[in-house]
Amino acid sequence: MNLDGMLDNGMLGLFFVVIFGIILCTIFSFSRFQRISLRNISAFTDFVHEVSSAIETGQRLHLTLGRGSLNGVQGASAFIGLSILGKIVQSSYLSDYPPLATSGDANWSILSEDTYNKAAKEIEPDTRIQTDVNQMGGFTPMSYASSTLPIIYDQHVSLNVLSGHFGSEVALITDAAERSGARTLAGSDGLTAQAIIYSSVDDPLLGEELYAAGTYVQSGPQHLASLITQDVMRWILVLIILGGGLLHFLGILW
Amino acid sequence: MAEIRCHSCGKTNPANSEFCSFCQAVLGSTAVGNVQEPSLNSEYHPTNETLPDPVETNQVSQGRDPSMEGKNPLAGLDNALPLEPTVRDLTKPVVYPVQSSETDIQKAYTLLLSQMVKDETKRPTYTRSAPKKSQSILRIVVAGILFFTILVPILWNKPAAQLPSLSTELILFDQKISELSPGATVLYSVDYDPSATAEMEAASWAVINQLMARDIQLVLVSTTPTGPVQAARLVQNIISTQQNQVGSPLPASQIINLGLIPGGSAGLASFSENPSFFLKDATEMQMGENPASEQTQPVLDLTSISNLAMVVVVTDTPETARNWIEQVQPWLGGKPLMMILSAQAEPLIQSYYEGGIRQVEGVVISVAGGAGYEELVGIKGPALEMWSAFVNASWIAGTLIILAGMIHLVYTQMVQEKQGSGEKTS
Amino acid sequence: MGYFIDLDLVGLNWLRQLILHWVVVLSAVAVLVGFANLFRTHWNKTTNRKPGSGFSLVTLVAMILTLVFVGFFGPTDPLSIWIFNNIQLPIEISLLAILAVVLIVASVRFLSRSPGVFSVIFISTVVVLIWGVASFPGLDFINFSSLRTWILQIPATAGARGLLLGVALGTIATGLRVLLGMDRPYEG
Amino acid sequence: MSTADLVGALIGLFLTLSIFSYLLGDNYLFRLVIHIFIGVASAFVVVIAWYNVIWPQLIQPLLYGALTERALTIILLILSLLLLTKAVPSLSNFGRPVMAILVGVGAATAISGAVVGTVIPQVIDSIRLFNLPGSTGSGIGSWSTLFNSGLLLVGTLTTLTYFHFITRTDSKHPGQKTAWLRWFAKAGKFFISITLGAVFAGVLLASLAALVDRLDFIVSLVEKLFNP
Repeated sequence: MNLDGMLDNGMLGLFFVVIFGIILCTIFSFSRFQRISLRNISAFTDFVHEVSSAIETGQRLHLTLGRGSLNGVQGASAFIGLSILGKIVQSSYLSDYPPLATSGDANWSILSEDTYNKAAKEIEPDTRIQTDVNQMGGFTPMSYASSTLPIIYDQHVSLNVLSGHFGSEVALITDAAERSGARTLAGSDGLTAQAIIYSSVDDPLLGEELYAAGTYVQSGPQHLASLITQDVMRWILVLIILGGGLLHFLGILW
Repeated sequence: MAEIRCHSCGKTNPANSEFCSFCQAVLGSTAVGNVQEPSLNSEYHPTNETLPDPVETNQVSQGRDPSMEGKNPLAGLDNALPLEPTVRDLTKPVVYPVQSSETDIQKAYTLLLSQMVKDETKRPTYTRSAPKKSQSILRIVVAGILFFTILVPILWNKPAAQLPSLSTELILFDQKISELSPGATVLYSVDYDPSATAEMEAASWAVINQLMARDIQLVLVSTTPTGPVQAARLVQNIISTQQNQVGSPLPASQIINLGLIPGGSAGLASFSENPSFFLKDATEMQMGENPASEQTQPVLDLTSISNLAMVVVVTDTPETARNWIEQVQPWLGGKPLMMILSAQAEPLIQSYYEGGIRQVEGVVISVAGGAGYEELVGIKGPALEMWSAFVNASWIAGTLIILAGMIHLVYTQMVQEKQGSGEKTS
Repeated sequence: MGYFIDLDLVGLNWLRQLILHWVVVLSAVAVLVGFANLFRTHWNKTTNRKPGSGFSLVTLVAMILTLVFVGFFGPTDPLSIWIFNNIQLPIEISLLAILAVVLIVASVRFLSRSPGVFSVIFISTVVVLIWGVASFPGLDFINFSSLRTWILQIPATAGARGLLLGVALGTIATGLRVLLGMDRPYEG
Repeated sequence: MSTADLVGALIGLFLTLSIFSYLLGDNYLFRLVIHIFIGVASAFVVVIAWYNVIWPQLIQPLLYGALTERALTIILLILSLLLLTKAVPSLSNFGRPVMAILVGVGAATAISGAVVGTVIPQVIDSIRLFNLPGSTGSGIGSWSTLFNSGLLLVGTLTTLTYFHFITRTDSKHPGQKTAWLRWFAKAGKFFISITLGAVFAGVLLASLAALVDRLDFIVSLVEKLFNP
């Protein structure tokens, strides 16, 4: 694939993105939806129960954003983590133990601090957030993972939310959560992490399911809009693949 | 006049309105804390002991009220789980909307009651279960068996059970290396996390030896933050091995450590477009830091990366490998892109060197590949040393997973029957 | 900021280079900020005597010492490499090593955790792929390696494609939400 | 073996053993070591960020750069200083615009990466599936090729449709997919479990290699110590 190949791929991609955006905006603008129901994802049901029971039993929630760099494809899953964080903070900030957020990349620790403050201020306008609720873990994967262990063990964490980019080191985190008797809600964009999560977490979030989190925890209408858009684009992709494959098989295309 | 800001669209509505006039979101449950009337926020500071109070329960009701479905963009969703009503209001400053009528309150109480009942039945009562004994026993047993089977061949350094089979990629790899003309420049990217060092160095040892033997000029780069140190460590190892073998230190010009290519995939893209941009920083960075890279003359002709004779990428993550394939390979102008992969990157990169269009012209995969290559070129390196232990480990691991899995399955079934309770294990 | 997409895709190079360069440098600066955050966290723990404050003190000391030595001599100096070789590397590799046990235990408990046909498929795939690495003496008659290759090439690749496409859809949706200002994670 | 190497090896031995002790359970030794580790690793990364990025790309152009370069770099410097205020909670509002820039660029890169890097290549590959000779493992004869390609196509599509979220609302029990979608999803789950199994096996092998290396290290060190 040479340069102009890349270029017209670029145009193709731009076209794709533009269509995506148009559909997203139209659905978003018509956001007073006729009834729509989503398929059950047990992880999210448990999530809400865990959040409420954590507040009642005076336990902590711990959310960790992974180590994907902000400047790259890996970032998006941590954006989801941020919106979950906002939700968690809104729901449990005033409880005895405010939730904790850790991250393995500097940018995400800054952003999680911002999200945390914003959500907390919505709950209690004149509040002072202590700085320790947002922690930068470590900068290498393993040091990041091991830096979350003391939190999981010592901080009365009842639910660990893993949303972001992880590698094989995620096994340390899930294992620690298992040992400490806490539950885990985990999803990632990396297949390595997904494989480990699938094998070692009770209700794993596979692949795209993580990106639906915003809708399932009701972070706002825009999440539902984007979810519907994802479904639309999914079927468009399926049609493209089938049609293109047929044409190609008949020798019309290429 | 009090105003309520809508939670979902942020616009303000008169306080006595039930729904946002812009986005139709329900205002009661979401307007909490956003009421503009200062007296409400400043004076009323509830504690967690606040008794459920009509209006609060009124808010509780709204997420569930069937008559509201379709009004709030999300209230209508089955399975879109309302966090505020069930959870948030337990600890929230209570605000008195202007409209709260008897009927509301009564409806609210009934709904709250049913809500509570439903929650009590649904919600798993939380108990912080101490780590199970069986689990730690299992862990210790597995560890013991694993350590034993690995230690046996190491202690009585038993010759490798069976030498690895040579894959076609290995032979291609060797061909490409033997095609290199002496003195050619090879870009060698040290792109593995420190944790993967053991595996990757075992896999790449023979390759580096071959490159050194053909006195190739090695240009080390990296896209991972700890990469430069890894590269320096590599240089040290190469120099020491060279001194052990040849007895004379290799010329400083032969290895150049360019350091870090920051910026992930985008950084790689711009590196492949004009390497000289990074070269400037790199050469300046290198001054007087790394004895092996003082002389940076030969690099300066690196105006385009197609000048390179070959690019060898050593990585343990599929993401990095894909970055190199997508960003750099198109710019190489037919020059081979080789990869030394960790086992965990293999499944996802497979399609790039097996497929019809071979974007990667040769791969060495993990310890098996390294051992195979050492066997191919007839030298004994770390991979062959750890090979027999590695084979034992992999076989015992598979066996453990099956056997212990069965045993554990039976055990848990028995335990459940003993408890006789239908509590879910998953 | 939607127009960044055009730049990224169509490639107005100089501007893209400049933006990229800035982002790279800013991310490096962000590393400093993150380091400050880490330092502050452990400093607070050390000062106000929370449980585990001793450990935080250890972290601070290790941090400062490494910062001084490595920072002074440069990351590729033999001393720095000595620190790297003898302190960081053993820990990293050992952590990955204990993952072997952790993963085996996880997959052992997996069947009883969620019994079902898919779990069986998962486990058998794992075992076949592990056994396929090297044929064991005495068991050569089962040719795992070709089965291994087939699994890796056809079903695994198919699943990976589906998963990657799904993740890509989610990524695009999330990115667009951010670009169109529907999510604003940066305002605190 | 020089004393420096010997000391280093002994330190390495101690660290390795204390990490292994985690297998017996969480203990103070392990805690101690990971706290040392966090400190060392983070300091290393900071130093590398300074030596490889900040110094050569921010400070040096400012000092020795050409005029235009300096002008650009000054803007960059201002942005960096704004970002640095994020380290001080009280000032952190100043850094917000910079984070906005970073987030915007990051999101844009993510989108373009996902489209150009994943969607287009994968779709094109799936389209070109048929008549790809040699793209199959046991590629004997066109029939097995056809079968494999078909399997690949089916796997890709079913896995993609497995994630379909919106479900029919007028069904008896909401949250259930329609029947044919459920079948698709089952097939997709099948392929997903195979893929994840493959990746899992890879990770396991990598960690086994690390384990072998560590044990090898311990044994050889002990041998060196007792019969040099």
